[in-house]
Amino acid sequence: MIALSDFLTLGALLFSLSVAGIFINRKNIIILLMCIELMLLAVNLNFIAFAHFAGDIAGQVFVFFILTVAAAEAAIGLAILVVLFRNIHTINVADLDKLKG
Amino acid sequence: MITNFPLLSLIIWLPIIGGVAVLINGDDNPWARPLSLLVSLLTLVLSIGLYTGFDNTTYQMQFVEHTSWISTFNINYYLGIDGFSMPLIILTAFSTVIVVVAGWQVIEQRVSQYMASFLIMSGLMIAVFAALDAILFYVFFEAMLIPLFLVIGIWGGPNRVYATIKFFLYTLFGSVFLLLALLYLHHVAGSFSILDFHDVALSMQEQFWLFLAFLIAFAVKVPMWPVHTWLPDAHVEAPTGGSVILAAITLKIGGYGLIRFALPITPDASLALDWLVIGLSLTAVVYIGLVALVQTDMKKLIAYSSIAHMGFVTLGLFIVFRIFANSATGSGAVLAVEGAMVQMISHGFIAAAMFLCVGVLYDRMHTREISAYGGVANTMPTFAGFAVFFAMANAGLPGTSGFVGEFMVILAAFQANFWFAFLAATTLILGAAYSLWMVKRVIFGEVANENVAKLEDINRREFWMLASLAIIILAIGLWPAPLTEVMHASVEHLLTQVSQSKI
Amino acid sequence: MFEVTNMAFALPEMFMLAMACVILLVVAFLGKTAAGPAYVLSQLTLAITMVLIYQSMGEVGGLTFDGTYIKDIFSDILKMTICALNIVVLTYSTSYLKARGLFQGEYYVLAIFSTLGMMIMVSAYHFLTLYLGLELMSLCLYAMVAMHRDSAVATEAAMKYFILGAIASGMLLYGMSIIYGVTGSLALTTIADTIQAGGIDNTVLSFGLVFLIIGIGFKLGAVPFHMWLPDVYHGAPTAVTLFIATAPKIAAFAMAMRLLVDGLGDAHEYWQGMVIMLSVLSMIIGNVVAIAQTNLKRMLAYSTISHIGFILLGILSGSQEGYAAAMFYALVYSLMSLGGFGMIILMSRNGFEADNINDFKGLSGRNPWYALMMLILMFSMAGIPPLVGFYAKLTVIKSVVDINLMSVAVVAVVMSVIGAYYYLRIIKVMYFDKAIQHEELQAPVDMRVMFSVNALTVFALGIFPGSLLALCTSVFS
Amino acid sequence: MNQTLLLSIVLAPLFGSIIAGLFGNQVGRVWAHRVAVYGVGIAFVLSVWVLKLVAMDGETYNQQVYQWLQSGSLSLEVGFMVDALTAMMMVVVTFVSLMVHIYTIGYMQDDDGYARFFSYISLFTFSMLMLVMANNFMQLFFGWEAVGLVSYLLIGFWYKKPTAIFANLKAFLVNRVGDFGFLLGIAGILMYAGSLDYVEVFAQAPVMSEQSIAIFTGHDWSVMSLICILLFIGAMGKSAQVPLHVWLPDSMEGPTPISALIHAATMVTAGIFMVTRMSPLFEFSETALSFVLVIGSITALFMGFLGLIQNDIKRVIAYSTLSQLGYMTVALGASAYSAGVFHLMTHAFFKALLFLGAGSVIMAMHHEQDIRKMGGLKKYMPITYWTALIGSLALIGFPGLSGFFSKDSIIEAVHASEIAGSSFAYFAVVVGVFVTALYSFRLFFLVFHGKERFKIDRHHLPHESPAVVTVPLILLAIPSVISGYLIGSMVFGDFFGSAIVVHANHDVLAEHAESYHGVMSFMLHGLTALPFWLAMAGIATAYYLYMMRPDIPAKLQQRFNWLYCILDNKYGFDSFNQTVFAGGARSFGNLLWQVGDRLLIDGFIVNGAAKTVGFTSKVVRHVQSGYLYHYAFAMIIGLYLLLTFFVV
Repeated sequence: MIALSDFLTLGALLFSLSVAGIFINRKNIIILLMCIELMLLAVNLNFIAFAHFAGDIAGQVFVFFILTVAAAEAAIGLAILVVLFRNIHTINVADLDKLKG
Repeated sequence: MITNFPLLSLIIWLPIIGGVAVLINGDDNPWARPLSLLVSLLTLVLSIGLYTGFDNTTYQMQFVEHTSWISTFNINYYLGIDGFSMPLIILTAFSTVIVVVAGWQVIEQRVSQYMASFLIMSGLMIAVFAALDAILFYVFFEAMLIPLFLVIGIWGGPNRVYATIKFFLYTLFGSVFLLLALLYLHHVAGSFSILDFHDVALSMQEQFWLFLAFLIAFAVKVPMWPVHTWLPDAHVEAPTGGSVILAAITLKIGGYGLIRFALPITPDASLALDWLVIGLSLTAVVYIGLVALVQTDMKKLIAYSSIAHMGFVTLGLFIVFRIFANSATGSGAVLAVEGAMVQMISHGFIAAAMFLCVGVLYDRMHTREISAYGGVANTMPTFAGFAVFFAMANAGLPGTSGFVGEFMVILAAFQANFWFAFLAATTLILGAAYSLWMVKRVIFGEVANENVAKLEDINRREFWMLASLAIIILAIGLWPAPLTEVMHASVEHLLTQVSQSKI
Repeated sequence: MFEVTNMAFALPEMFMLAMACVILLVVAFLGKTAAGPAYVLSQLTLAITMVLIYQSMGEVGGLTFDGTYIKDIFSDILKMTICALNIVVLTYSTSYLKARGLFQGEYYVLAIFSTLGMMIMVSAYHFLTLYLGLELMSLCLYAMVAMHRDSAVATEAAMKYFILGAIASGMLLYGMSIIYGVTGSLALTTIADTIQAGGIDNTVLSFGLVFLIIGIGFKLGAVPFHMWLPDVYHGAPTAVTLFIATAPKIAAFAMAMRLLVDGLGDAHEYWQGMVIMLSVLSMIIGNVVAIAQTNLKRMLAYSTISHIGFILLGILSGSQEGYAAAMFYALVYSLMSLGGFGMIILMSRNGFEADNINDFKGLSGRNPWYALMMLILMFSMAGIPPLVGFYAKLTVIKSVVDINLMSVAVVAVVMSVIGAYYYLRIIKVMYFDKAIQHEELQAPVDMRVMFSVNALTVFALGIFPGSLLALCTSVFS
Repeated sequence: MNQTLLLSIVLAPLFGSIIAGLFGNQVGRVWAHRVAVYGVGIAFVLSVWVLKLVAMDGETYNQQVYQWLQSGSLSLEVGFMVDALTAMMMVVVTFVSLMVHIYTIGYMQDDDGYARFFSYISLFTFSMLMLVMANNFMQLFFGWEAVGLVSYLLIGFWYKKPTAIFANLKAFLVNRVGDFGFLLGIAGILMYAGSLDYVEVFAQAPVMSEQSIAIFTGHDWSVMSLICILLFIGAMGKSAQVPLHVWLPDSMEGPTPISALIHAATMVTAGIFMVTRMSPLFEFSETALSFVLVIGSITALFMGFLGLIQNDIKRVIAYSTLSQLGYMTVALGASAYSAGVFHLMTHAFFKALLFLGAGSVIMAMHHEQDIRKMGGLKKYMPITYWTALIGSLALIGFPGLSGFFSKDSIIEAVHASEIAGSSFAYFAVVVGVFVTALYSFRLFFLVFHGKERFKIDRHHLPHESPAVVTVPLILLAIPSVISGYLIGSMVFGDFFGSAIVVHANHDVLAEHAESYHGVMSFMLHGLTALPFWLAMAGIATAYYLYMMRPDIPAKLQQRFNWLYCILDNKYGFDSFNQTVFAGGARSFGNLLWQVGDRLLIDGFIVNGAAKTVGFTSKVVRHVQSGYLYHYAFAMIIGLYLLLTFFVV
């Protein structure tokens, strides 16, 4: 039997991985986008697990919404990425340093 | 007297609205100056009404106006005056007239803005003295900084930006602690009325912190050593009018604040920490006196002398505890507090006059360095007469108002402790030394250079400006009783308040 | 049991949604020429929405949509504020956008959708609605920042905003999931009931709270989740900065209030410390770093951070008075911020952004009136009476003093002194320095009038803050 | 006696002063001096009337004019107290002042500041009258400082002269040092007597004398001694007692009439008057009396020595004044107040006479003041010569002249005194007699006798001064001769009545009073006494040294060069004050300013705080590095912090 805590641990692990990915990765913005997706998935896992174990449907419904929004988010993100590439001809994270201080 | 006539409000808002009117009229308007003069004179005349309608026999607030303002927090538009605030209000109204006259020809750029700043400032300062609601007080207390900040910054000398920002932040730093104290008192007293604050019981620890907050706020204003360093800079850079208002009024707000807040609200802490204030006051007298001696800039010298003179105010206010301890009657305590008050009023006139004198010279020579002058008496005899008179008043010569306050405080200080009086009395020597040494170097001697040789004596406007101050200084010096009798009841009441423990 | 869904509670949002679609269609059909009509339609939409909200204000509110949505006096006031702010924002933006070839219908579509998102956030009473409103708002904002497609900094800003915003959303969701796990519900009413009833694991609760706080802190721009804010404010076109800096802060404030107060009000003891940390850090970092700025937009960004710190002071007090104070502060802040960024737009013209502090040199000589207006705004932001910014600070500090958090109050006042410095610097530049350029202002009349009204409101509210304060207080009593 | 009379006395000169000072240009020179002279004239006539009322009819007066200030239970008033002491002072002051006013018409004839000068001296008369007529300490202090002010203005009358404006500043400041003590004394009186009114204070004196005060912890001082010494410090400033005497010689930079009026006859004696007025207090403190005695005797002797080597005609007289003031002070210390005041009066006449005579000489010499460049003026200026001779003889105490009586009574009183320091005082005053005679007649011989050492210019031969100058000389010579005959009533009689209080154990004059049998016997007694022969020896020495063997002084000067140096440097007081006090205050002030204010407070704390904030700002802004991963990292840090601190 897989316990709730197992799901939660996995969720936390995924979440941590995504977070780590965001600030360890210094190369590619696309990886960042992927990490964000991963983060949302980790959350989804949590919701589903809780919903399942609590016998409550709301959490699972929430997940659908998150997925939808995540898609929209990805669209926007990629759009911005395209514009960015058009402007600075790179998608290197470290090159996004014009604004600082 | 019409009892419900809102005279105080009129005196507060007339100059403010007048100032706005002047401002709106714009700089090209030839009416800016006469209108300003009219408004300031009218305010002065109205403020005289406060004196004539004043009841000397009671310590209760008079001319009270009470309207709800911010009902949510029970903050009220609550005005009223007693023997402490009334003379200061008249002083403010008078100083404004002087400032308007002083800037008549001298200010050529942005005349209406200049005049408006002073008129608005005048209204705000009067309101500070009249406010009986803590937040109302604080609002005016701070709001006053804005016009003064602009006056120094726009019409000031070469280093004006540094000076005005220093002035602003210094005073702001002090006053935010006042705000905290007021909020805390509201928390305890459940009201923002200053008079309610007077009655609220506070533990020693509470009083201690509240007192420190009051002290830092008002010590910066007074200013007391060691938070005085904004003053010389501000004075030096400010235009003459700004210096006059700074010296004559804003410093007084510090003393007034101690009277209105620190002493009656935290009497036990005042008692416990009186050594601190007394020590700082005496430091101001001696240390600052010595520093004033070596100044080479006339305005700086007068600025330092202001600090030294204000030392008498704080000294007078805080020796009362020692006097009570030494004698049962405490008659000297009345003398001390009234001496402090008289010193404030008197310093308002004398410092204003001194700064105007420097202004008169500065307008002609565009320098304030003492070394650039010498033998001014040869070319400006009338001016020299005034300058020597005011310098003497500054040195506390009997017969001038400068003597009265110092005399009273020194007499009272002896009753607190011999050494207090001893150190305070050094001002007799130091005050004379820095005032008269400056006179010697600037006024007397052979004509020092061709610039001095070209000087023209004061014109009629300047003459009457200085003459009116001279007359007042002389009048108070020869007969201070009319000034002190309005305070008796309030002083007595204050002393009852400070002698009752609140713990 | 089905309850009858009271659609009327969401009437303004529905209207706005409909209009947003209309505008979208108009833009889609008219193409390049759509900007004008879209602008007019947007303004109309906002105005009518305001009227709708206003009309329903007297009516009894309550939960609807199965407890996911609420209409109460709080939401009415904030929504009206949001609409009003956006009307002004759109007015200010027009000339700026026109001058830079950005006057396109899409801006208005995004703005209206974003506004809709904010309104949903304000009324959300359920994690799901809250999340949806938040994302609707945010996604539109990301796009708006990137609207100036040829600007490298704008796209950079958009990218940063997007990435960080997405992380924050993720954190918020993670927090929501934990709270959901603890309380077994997504609805704020149920959550509140559950917590009040007790018997839940406080460790997990506070663990979830941490993530919620991060989400809230990010949207508000509280330190250390503020890093996006200066860059986005700086990089985005000023018209967008203006948009981001005003109404979304109200929405974020509403979100904070909904989550922390309505939902987790009884967990006050757990989140108070966290909010204190954010608040104190925000005040310190915001004020201190603002001093070193030379770019006005960036400086105002840091100033925003510090203001957020003050708003949090009101929230952390946990008292009704404190909430009212925080609301008052938020409203006042948005008004001042509106004026501050409005001034930059007012000063700017084609090829000149007017976002350097030195661009304001000698303004009082050139344009005494606008210099005076800016002076009012700056002193108000610095919290100097008799301007409304003072009362905002007064009320929040008062709420902290009333709960005896003197040390926090001391930090707050000291920081407000440090903060005063950089506002004074603007005034110094305008009033004490010599002008280095002498071009006339190019802003249209409607914007000038609007701006003057804006600044004068700040002044008038300073003289008579009583009614607004009473309004805020009435919300929480 | 009523208030109108007394007010008229005071206000008449004030009125003259205001007219001459403020409206001098409008009324013209003639009316400026007329109004001033009339004012003082009225004051003089009325003062004489007052003296008559007091002396003949035994009236006294003590009432307030108006209430100056009321504070708590303390009431400070402006009022007049007239008794014998006051009346005498009023007459002396107004008489000398009147003489000086008239004299000035001639002396200042060509000066640009003519009207201003009259304004000042009339103002001085007003102030001095306020001082002597005061019935309380506040008014006393007012007059005290007001005469100081006028003295300041008059010393610096020629404000273009660097030495003059140096001297007036110095005079004012040194006087302020005295006033410093005086004011503290007054404060002490208020504390222990609860009032500043003379009568009330004197009534409290016995109570006060039993109290003590701890100035330094553990050392109880008698309140009365403390107060009296403090008051006397005031007197030391005004009456130029060592070490506060340094201003008086320099004050000679002022025009000669004011040297006569202010710096010889009246103002400098204010201290003597004050101590006499306070005799009910001083009598309770032997410590204070001893202090007074010692200071007085030091002044009397050592200032006399300095007169010996001065070559400026006015400075010689100035040192003589110092020395004579020392005599008066010695008398006070010995409780012989009436003798002191008596000497004050006689000295006022003959010293004013000497100064005005000197002024007359200076006019004749075209403002040359060096006595080495004079000589043989006797034939050119007979009136000046004879009046100066009278003045000099009176000064050295030649029997029959006023100075003899007053000085002799002082010497006798000191002889009889038994308080600490009296033997030294006796020695000082006796030796002083010789010294006085020596420098007086050195001056006299050098100026009026011997060779004419001035440059002779045929067209500008020295000539006698006009009548406005010589008439006052003659008028002053008369009391210089005869006023000594008042000794019977003033010193040994009870002229002063209750104005002077002497306790029986100090009453040195009482035994003399018993043996006093009229003026003639007093004179005869004087002829056999030591002082007379010392004075004669002085004259003889002067004659020998400066008339017969003028080479000896030069040789002596070479031989005793070290001594000469000490004397020439006035014992080093001036340079000491200049370096230690003036220089010290300036360097200390500079130190406080530069280090305290600028470096520590402004530089370190104020600007330091601002700089720290600015620096922090510059550093912290680098955290905002622009890199996304740093931003994300900051959020993680935040998360970590929140998790660490707040998850319970």
